[in-house]
Amino acid sequence: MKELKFWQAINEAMHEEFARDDCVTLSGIDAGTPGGAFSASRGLLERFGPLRVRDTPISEAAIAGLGVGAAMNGLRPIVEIMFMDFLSLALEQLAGQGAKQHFMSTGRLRVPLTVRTMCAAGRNAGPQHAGSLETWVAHIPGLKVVWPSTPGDVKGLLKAAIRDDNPVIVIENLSLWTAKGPVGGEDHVIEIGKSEVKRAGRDVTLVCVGSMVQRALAAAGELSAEGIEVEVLDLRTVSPLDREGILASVARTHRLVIAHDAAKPFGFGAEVAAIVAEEALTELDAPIRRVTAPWAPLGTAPAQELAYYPGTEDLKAAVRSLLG
Amino acid sequence: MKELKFWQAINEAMHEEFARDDCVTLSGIDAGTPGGAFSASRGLLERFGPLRVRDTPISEAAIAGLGVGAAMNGLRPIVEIMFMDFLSLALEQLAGQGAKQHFMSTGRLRVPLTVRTMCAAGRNAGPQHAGSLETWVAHIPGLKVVWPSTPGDVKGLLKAAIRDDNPVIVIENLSLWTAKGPVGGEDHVIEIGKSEVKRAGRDVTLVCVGSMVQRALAAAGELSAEGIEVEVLDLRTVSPLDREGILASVARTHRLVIAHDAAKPFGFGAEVAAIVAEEALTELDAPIRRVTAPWAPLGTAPAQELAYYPGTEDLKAAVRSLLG
Amino acid sequence: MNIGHNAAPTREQLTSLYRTMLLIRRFEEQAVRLVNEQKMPGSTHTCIGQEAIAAGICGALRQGDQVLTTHRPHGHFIAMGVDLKALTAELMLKQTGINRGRCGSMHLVDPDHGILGANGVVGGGVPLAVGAAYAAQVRGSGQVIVTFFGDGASSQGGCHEAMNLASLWKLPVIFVCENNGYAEMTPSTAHISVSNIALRAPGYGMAGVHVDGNDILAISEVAAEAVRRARAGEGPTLIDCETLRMRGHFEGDPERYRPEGQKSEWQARDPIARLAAVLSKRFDVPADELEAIDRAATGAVADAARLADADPAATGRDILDFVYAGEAA
Amino acid sequence: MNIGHNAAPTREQLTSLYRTMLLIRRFEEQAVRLVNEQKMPGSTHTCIGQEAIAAGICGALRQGDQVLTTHRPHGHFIAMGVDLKALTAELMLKQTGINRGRCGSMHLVDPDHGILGANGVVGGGVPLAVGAAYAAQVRGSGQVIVTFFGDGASSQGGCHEAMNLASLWKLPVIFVCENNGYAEMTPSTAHISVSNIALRAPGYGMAGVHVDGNDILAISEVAAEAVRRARAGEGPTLIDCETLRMRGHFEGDPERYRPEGQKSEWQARDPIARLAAVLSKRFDVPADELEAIDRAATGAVADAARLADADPAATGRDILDFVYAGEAA
Ligand SMILES: Cc1ncc(C[n+]2csc(CCOP(=O)(O)OP(=O)(O)O)c2C)c(N)n1
Ligand SMILES: Cc1ncc(C[n+]2csc(CCOP(=O)(O)OP(=O)(O)O)c2C)c(N)n1
Ligand SMILES: [Mg+2]
Ligand SMILES: [Mg+2]
Repeated sequence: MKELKFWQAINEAMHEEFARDDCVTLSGIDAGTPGGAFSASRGLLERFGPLRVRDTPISEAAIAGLGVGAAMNGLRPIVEIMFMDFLSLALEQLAGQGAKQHFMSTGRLRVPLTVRTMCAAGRNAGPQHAGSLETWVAHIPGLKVVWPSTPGDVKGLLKAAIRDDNPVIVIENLSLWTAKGPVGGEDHVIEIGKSEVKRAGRDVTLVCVGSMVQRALAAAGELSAEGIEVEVLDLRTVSPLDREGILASVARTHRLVIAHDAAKPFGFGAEVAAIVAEEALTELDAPIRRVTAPWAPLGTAPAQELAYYPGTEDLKAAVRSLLG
Repeated sequence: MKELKFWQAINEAMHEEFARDDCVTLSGIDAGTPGGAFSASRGLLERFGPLRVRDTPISEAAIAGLGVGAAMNGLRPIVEIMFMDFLSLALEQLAGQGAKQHFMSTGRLRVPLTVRTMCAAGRNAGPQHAGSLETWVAHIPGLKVVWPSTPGDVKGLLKAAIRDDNPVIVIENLSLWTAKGPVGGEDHVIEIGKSEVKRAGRDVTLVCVGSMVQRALAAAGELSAEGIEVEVLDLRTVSPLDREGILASVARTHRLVIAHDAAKPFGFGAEVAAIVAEEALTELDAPIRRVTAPWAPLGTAPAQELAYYPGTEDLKAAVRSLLG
Repeated sequence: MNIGHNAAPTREQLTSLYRTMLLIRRFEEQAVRLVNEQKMPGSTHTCIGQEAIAAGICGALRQGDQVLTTHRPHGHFIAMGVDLKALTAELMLKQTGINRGRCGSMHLVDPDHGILGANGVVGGGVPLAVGAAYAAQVRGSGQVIVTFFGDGASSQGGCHEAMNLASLWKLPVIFVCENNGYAEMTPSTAHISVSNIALRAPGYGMAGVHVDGNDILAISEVAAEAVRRARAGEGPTLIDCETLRMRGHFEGDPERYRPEGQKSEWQARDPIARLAAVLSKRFDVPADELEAIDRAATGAVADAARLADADPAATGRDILDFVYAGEAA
Repeated sequence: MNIGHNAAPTREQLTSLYRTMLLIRRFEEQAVRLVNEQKMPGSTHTCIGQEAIAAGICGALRQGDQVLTTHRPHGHFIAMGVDLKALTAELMLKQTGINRGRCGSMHLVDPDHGILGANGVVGGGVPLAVGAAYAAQVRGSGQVIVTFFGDGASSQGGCHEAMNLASLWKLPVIFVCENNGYAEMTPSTAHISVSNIALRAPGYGMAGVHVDGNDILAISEVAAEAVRRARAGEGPTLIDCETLRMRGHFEGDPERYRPEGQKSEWQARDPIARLAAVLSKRFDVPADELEAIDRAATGAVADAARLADADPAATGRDILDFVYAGEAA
């Protein structure tokens, strides 16, 4: 299989879906002429023209509304909210409007919208630019939220999002931007709502998503040398969560660690833990552990960011603590 | 003790705090001249004048920003976001700006802001007007969120919010508006972050907040006749959650039900469940149960609303299911 | 019906507008009664006094065009030709309502009649309209999109963002402000910083018009020109329609905020009476023809209510349907 | 320093402005070098070419007034008199920085020097400024609040909401748009629907002025009048300052979007050179005095960098401090 960088996989997914369906469009800040603030939309404007590929003003509410409204009137738009923090500005149009159109119209309206947004954690982007705020949208019925961890996954999940008839938020880690990996062809579409075991293991299930998967795999590799076999379960989709996948893995390992870059309270770790506490309590041989950012905004300095986000050592310590 | 209706208790709390501290102000849609769309600010304008009590445009972002900015420059403002759904429009100013000022300024700025907002669940207000969206703000470090269940509690918690040097969101159930109850005097301030056992019981802990407390107490009363003693734990504060209070109650009952009107995934039920699964797993004699709204927007019709929100029967069934 | 830019309106065109306005008026009057009889739960916002705006603007549209409206939507729905019975049934929260009782008055939506939705969120529909207009532009569908919003809604950030974007991209959208003097209990002077919202149009490089919202002739002319511009790719128009909400914000509102004499003053500007006068004086329409139109309107709304009343209330059985598209309903 | 409304500026006043502008220029030039030397992690946005705006507006303020700014904040911080060493240390993410390395360039905040914050969120500070101005009004503090924002930020809904509210309430706030031709890589013509943002002022019933952002004399005059109005309770002013960002959006930006000749054309409008010409021609300030000012500026920023560079990097130890006020830090 061909190898691509993460951003190239995004770019290829959009090129393919634009070519496949005339109704696919892209709007966002710097999305058109500059080819994206981080190059992900390179070549789209030249190839598909200025009607379908467009720079927008810095108006996150209108960008989201543009996407929802266009989707209600026959397009299959992609819109960009540059950083996930700015979902705060778009939330009414996404959660209050877009998520409810199909429901309110009793099925007569559809909102086949894709919202691409980046997470800038790990780049010294500071307190207002590096948030992990998937909870805001994952809590909302009518929306779906995916968070790919590899070039192959971002291609497959972004294509799935574009083809989905519902509003799907796709979160892209800037820290993975130049990570390379094998990428499937035109038909490579990954089912939304299904997790993937990225590494199998019998001792502890480590649930994670996005850029955390790399840290989890690193931890699993190092722990393996100590004789501890960690199963790394990449959720891929944050909403709806893959209950079966989570429960099946816990049924194999009987121990559960969940790791994310968001703050602990009300993060997806809570939801995963609650699902297991409801449905598989007796499977557990140890308390559930969450490894997350602390209850604080993020500082900009490298040492502050390092101390803030869970690292490989934190994951290893959490896993070990369950086997104590 | 004097008895007041819920809205009168809100009104009295504001009157007292306005009189106590010249820096307290109130801004919101219809907050001034009309005395509040639902009368809660009655008499404030007449007594404290049009500078301190003010009608605003329908501009939720600016209302929130007004509060944060005024708090940064020496006031102790109260602002209103009429319904909790519209927090979506104010979220950047609250979560992106207000929550981080103290942190970013390394302690030199403070944001002693109170945000009053209503939950209109149970009033046929429909899909965009009756949301329970406490998760949006409860996930954010730097913010606090309280949700009172009685006239006495709303007075004590609102006063605590006003006196707190941090942004506090106070959620008020419209369905409780005319509920009567005893209300404390001027010094009646309830500590933020502490839950209260509203009814003691040995068999099952039922965690809830706001208007759910009434349903929980009704269920507990009925179950008591069946010989099942439910402990109703009113969280009072949704963020930060009272870990000690939750764990202490579970240590007494060994069984846990959490009930809320928000959708299940990423609701506070998940967080409460996760805390217990992390810290008191071995205390549990049964799986944790969550009783919540379904994964759907809300319909307007009475029967739809009835089917949507957890009722007393749902709570009873959940409790019974743990006692097999 | 499309009143041409310069062409004087015909007798037929004006009679048709009169019919629409009366239908709205009688529908709303009946809604007031039904609310009082507790047959319409939830809050109901009527548009009595504002009928000319709905009739005039929607009257300038053609099949395929789309409208987004507000929490005060009945007039727009009727002007777009929705089924009166299904509309009434929805307001009565019946299973047979347009939206199966899910939406009630405030969240109504009927794409089959070109209405992408009322809105429970003030200003919520304005960005959506710009999106729909963008789709029209990309698809070359020739559609024009209208978004109604109140004076209160003009203070929403989303309206500003949407107007800037629509003007930049020359989208086929018309922004219609129903400037009816109040947002809930607060007079416009206390919540908007200009006397009419059209004054904001130059700040977006956009065409702006201020029009007497109770003058159907003026509105129709302004609407026709705005539609022409939109369809010709000349971009959006911002229309401020000066009017007065003649009833409470919602049914039950004690209206303590009204200055004395305000309503009777505006009664003299009643849009329906004014059009009746034009029809009889300028077009010699006999009084009994006008009365027949009124009787028909009264009959139509009463029939709708009678039928809707007999229908079953919405149940809790299907509340999980249509959460996601592409799933079994 | 406060240049009176009609009074012509004095030699001292202009020399002081010249000093400020040069300090900003030399600071930014040094920042470019430090970024290239990887001594300033994160993104750094410089304001070279825009110094007159910061100097002229902040120069019209007095002790106690407050400023909210943007992700391009260095000029405003320097014009407000912050400590150069602490500022440099913050940009270098040192423990000794104004914000202990928490904020870096984009989120800087220094209330002790009247700055309620840069902002990582475009337009994020504008509603806050209105809030601060409301506090000034309620407290009768006599403060004036200035909010700087970019042409790009003008498209944020929050700016619109804030302006409407400020005008309605006649708040002592000044909205200063640094209209520098671009938002990131997108030219203003592609993201704002008017040539200058002051054209929006009439839509808010607000005073609006368009000014040459590279002409310190003009800016100072406009600023003085806006401050006078604010302080007199006459309400806000919206000032559009036409300028050009002379470097990339961030340091490292390849600037492919620049039309040919643009920079050299604007070089001729350089605000510092223009003021130097005024000082020497109109006030006979000798060349060596101007050079001395430059040398002093260069020396001051170099000293700041040298000292800051020697300071310890911010650590991860205190990342949980100051999450909530009133808790042990
Ligand atoms: C975002 C938002 N804020 C507040 C409300 C509550 N609300 C409902 S209608 C209304 C007044 C709207 O005024 P206007 O836009 O002038 O419309 P009108 O009612 O006069 O037709 C308000 C404040 C709401 N529905 N949405
Ligand atoms: C709400 C928001 N959207 C997007 C961004 C990303 N961003 C940072 S600076 C910038 C351009 C700002 O342009 P302008 O307001 O003109 O200021 P300038 O950089 O020209 O000084 C953008 C889009 C952001 N920080 N905040
Ligand atoms: Mg109105
Ligand atoms: Mg700019």
